[in-house]
Amino acid sequence: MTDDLELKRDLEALLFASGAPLSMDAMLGALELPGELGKPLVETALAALAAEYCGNGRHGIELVRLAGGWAFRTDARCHAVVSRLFELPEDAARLSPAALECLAVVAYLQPVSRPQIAEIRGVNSDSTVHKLLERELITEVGRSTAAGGAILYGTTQRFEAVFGLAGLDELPALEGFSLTEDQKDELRRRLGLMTVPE
Amino acid sequence: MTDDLELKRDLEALLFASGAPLSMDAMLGALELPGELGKPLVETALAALAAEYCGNGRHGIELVRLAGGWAFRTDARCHAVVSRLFELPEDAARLSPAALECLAVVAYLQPVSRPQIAEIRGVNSDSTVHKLLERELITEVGRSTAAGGAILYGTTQRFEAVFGLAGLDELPALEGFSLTEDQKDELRRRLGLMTVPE
Amino acid sequence: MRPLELDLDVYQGPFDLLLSLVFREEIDLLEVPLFEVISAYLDELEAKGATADWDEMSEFLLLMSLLVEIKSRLLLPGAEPLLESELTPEQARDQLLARLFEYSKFKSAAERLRHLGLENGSCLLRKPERAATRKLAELDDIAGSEDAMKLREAMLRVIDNRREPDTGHIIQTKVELQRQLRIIRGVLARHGKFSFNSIFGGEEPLVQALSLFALLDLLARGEIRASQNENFADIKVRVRELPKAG
Repeated sequence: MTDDLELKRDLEALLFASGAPLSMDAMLGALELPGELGKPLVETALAALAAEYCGNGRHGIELVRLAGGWAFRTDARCHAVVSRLFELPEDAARLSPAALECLAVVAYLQPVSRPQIAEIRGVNSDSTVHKLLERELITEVGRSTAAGGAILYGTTQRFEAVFGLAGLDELPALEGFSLTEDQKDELRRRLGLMTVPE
Repeated sequence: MTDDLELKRDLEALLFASGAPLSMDAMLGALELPGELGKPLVETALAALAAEYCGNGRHGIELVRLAGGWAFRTDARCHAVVSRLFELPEDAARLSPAALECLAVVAYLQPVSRPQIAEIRGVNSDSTVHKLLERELITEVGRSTAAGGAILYGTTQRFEAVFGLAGLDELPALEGFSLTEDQKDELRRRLGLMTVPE
Repeated sequence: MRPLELDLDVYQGPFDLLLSLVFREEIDLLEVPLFEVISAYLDELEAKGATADWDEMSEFLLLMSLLVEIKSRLLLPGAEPLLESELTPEQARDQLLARLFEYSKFKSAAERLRHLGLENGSCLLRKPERAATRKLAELDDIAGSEDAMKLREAMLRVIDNRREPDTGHIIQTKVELQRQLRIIRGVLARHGKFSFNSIFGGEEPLVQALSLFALLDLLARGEIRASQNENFADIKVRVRELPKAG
């Protein structure tokens, strides 16, 4: 048995046992490998594992980058069968449109305070923020140095796991969601704001 | 994709998702296969899976018959690595601003309950309290006689050691002098924590 | 006029409802029958019974007042702002549009998040075999690793941040005619004269209006003289010298 195979085997066991996404640091710690030396080795082994469990339908599980780490999860093709025995996570489906909107504001603007969220949404968002905190999708990340030290919020790793993101840089660019010029003109016209009063 | 491969894939997903051994009946149910027809099919697919994950050291997990069912489990060769995964090292990270705030409230105002901490900080502090308990910087010190017997928290000897204090009376004074019991009461009153005597 | 259906399932908040009204219902604001929107909403509330959500109701109220304001600006195209500090109609319009444009990005992003979440929701992570337990470091290793002064700073920060809830957005105007009369008499007793804007220029419109009533009252009693060069110009107020008796 070569060292490479052994490392791959150990990683497979770790990822299986952990369930939740495993960070590189957690893996290096369990393997007792020093960071500088171990990281490239682990990365190579992970790449080999990921090639094997690549979600091409040959396996019932796939290895994915998730929430700043790596995790095995069931292949989406097995969704129906798996859901008959186990409860699939419904976090995203259970969130109200208002909660999702609030979450989007936090995700893109973090760190962000409650008044800032309310400003964007045009509505008091305190109870929505509270619900997201309870579901551990957002968390406190500090206090603003200005403006009365308002509490600042950011998203959690759980948020990334629930929405299948490898990291925050995987969020689709916000600018891509801008209204088109036509839509903007339409909005101006419908609000009766095209004609400037004398 | 043949039916055989699909069945094997579905079984792999089911067995991966299940923490406990899966019985034949449970598998047949999830696959929506009738028993007489399905059982031989499933047994063939399980045999193929078991041959793949046979515990020869190529994989980190093996498929075994266990407690009247089938289950994936980590290979015994990976035992040491896996157990280290579940022994987290002391969190080397410094205390977060939220944790420090929470700890300060407990340190200066102990004994204090979770709702009181939340009230003072203006934000739900449950997860922060939980982390401080885990790090044994605070501990339960009793129950409030009023208000539904909420659990009261105080700091630990570990807390004193970490902050280099010989005792609680060495906490830095808040307003230029050390807090006497009267001053502490005054602070509690100002923070709205004083329970009105009957 | 087209009947307006208010689908409260999609109702989220002022900007959201405003956008839905404008885009989904394909209406111009001038044609929005606000009365029908309100009755539809009330019907919906009644149907919901006791489960009505106070947050939602106040949001609705806020939006309706926003719509009434915009609509009245549209209906009175020549209206000038009452106070210099108030936004011009153009500025108000641009500001509202800018906020709506900004908001709509997050609304679409939320929709994308929902899709990402649903896709991801068809995959299952395994439950961890057991909960990881944190081994606590030896006390000797971490003794004195934190500075107690940081606790003090944190505590002072908490105390400092503990203020009354900010109700700045609620305009609280306490104004009475008698009080305005007293204020005007007081100023005149000390200075003999004043200009309206110098004393009341920075006040809420309601305060200004009552102060003006007070002036009219004092004029009628013959206590003051007032002059104004042109309409809407500042008003100069002086004590009226009473003819000496005898």
